[in-house]
Amino acid sequence: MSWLIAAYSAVLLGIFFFVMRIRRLRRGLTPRDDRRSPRR
Amino acid sequence: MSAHALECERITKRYGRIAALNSVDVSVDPGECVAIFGRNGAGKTTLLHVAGSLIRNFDGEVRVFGQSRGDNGSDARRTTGLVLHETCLYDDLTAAENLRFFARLYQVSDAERRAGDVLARFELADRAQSVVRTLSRGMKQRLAIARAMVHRPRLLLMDEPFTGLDEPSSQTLVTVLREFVRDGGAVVLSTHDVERAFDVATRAIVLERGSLTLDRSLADVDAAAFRHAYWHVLFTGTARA
Amino acid sequence: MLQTARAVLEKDFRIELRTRDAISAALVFSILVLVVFNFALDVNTPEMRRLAAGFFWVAFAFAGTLALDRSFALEKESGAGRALALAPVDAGGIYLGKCAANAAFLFITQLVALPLFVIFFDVSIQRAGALAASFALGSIAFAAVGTLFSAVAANTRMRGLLLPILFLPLSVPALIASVETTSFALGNAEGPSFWFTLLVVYDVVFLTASVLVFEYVLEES
Amino acid sequence: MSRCKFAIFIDSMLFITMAAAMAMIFLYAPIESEMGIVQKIFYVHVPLAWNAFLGFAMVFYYSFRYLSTRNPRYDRRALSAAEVGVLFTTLVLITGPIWAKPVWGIWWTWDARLTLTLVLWLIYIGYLMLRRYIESPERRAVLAAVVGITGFIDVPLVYFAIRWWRTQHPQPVIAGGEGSGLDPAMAATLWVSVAAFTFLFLALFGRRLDVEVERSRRETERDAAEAAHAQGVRT
Repeated sequence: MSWLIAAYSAVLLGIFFFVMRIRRLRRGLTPRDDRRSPRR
Repeated sequence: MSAHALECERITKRYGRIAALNSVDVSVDPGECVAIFGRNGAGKTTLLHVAGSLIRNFDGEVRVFGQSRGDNGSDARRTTGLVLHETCLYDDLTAAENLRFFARLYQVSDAERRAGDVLARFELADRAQSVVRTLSRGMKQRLAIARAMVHRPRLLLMDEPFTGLDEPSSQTLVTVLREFVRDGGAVVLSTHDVERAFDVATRAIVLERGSLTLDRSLADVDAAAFRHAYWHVLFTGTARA
Repeated sequence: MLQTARAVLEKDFRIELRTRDAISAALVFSILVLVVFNFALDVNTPEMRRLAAGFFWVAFAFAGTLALDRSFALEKESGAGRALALAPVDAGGIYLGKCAANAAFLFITQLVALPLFVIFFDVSIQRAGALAASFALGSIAFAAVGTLFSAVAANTRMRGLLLPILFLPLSVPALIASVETTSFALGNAEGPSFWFTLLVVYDVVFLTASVLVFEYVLEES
Repeated sequence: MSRCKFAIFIDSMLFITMAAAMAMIFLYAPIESEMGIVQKIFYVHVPLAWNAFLGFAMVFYYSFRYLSTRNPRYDRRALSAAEVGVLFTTLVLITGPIWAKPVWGIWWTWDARLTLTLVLWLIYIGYLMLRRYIESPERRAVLAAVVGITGFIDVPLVYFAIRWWRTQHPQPVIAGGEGSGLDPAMAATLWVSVAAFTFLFLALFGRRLDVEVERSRRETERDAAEAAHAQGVRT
């Protein structure tokens, strides 16, 4: 049973991480940011 | 040849925010030699690269002898010779091998003979068998120009061809270019050397931050008067009559 | 197209004969890898001998990337690559010429390294014909993808490092097929026909794809 | 604007199908006799893999369109599809071993599909890395498109190579044959779950794409302002 939870939480974590990444990229676009954003 | 040798219409090229070229219009007829002046970064090299189809995506239109560069423009490229800052030669091949390779690449029928002629024309015949790596800066430059002419182009685009050439080599280049122009070829070269330009150019244009600020025939003007007008353009940014 | 390919092939051969960069680099590197395998693993057990083909091709996968990286370095150094891009020829011809040259260099390096490999791993060549075919098809496979990606990587900042990262994952089918056909030639495996066909399909697919795509890689936008 | 309506449709469908899928997985689908509850990882593992594959097919399509039209719009879509594809592939490579350990006692099996996913993951990690090391946007788009196309061509070859290679080195099979002999209830749950993860893919793809669209909108805006400023100085 714990394996099942591990797998599903890994998937959730992965999706959460990706959404966070999208937010970080979007915040990186605001004019304040003139340095080259790392993930151009 | 009714069409112009080279026609550039409203050429605009942007690198991100910087407009390297800002709607530049230039046309060159066979038998003309145009010298491009301008500060470093004014867009001289970019214009030559656009005209030589080294840069493909830009706004505006480029035609070589009436033939647009839209498709891979292989005909247009067969009639153009390009001399860049780099020598574009294989350092590990000899001078003769380099010319023979490029002649065959450009489908020159008498590649062997043509390579020999061009080498002789630029006084490199005695160094024909020596590897390019061992040649001096001036010889490499002459060989680079020879490479650009091996396929008998009718339009020559040269980026500061006189740099690195000693006095006799510059003189050879001037005579070769004069002959080339007299035979109906067209030349566009960028340079900072006003005297040298005057020996060979029939017309001069000045680029200022990507825009054309002066385009004047040199027929009725002597070097001193032109230099004065050229500097005036550089320092005030406006063309004086 | 073929005329261009021949001109480029001869040019690369002439440079290689004079400098011998690509072959010596690949040769030294592959021998080094084989030697390292010997130290790292006890190679003289029968199981290890069965895997000899694997060691051989792993050494060549990496040595190959060195030689391939060289092949476009020379175009970039002197800017000659630009003159090639400007030549009124089909970019596919230039690709075929360089690919043929690279395949030949890999093949020659393999032949030169073969005796050492046989000595190190104490293997016996049962079917020389199959071995030659395996080397040839394998070299073409590595050259086909390697030449394309060495041109791609030549345009980037991390040139040397990016080539293996792009090239090795794609070469997995060719690597498996080469190892299987070579171990068949060494008498360690059976039923190679599938692997030979896979190698041929791989070569044809990537040669055609690269020829069609190469003009985009060569151009300087 | 159509983008917004389409996004709402995707999000709502995602919500519905994902809820249905979770419900079916935990309430409706029977417990597998041998493997027990742990087999339910299957309902996440397989949809992720199929959608990752969909993602890389999209990268191939958009790369091809970019090369023929040179419209940056396709390059943005190829990048977004590749990133979500790599995310899904990573999740497949995480859930695979988590499933294999309790059932076969080993973390990694060279099962044909799992290995194919691993090779795909390596190919498209290379694709993303390539994009990072090229400065000019046009060059990056062109070279990325070339890798996007050749990478995808390699997939069938990898698949056949590994399938045949595996018959010579037999390995336990993770997901059974192609849905072979699945109990109808399980099969139904699987299909709902695949649909749910497809909408998840599209939702993430859409959001990632919006960031790129926003980036290019700001860039053109900044260039326009720059040009106007430069024009102002000269006249």
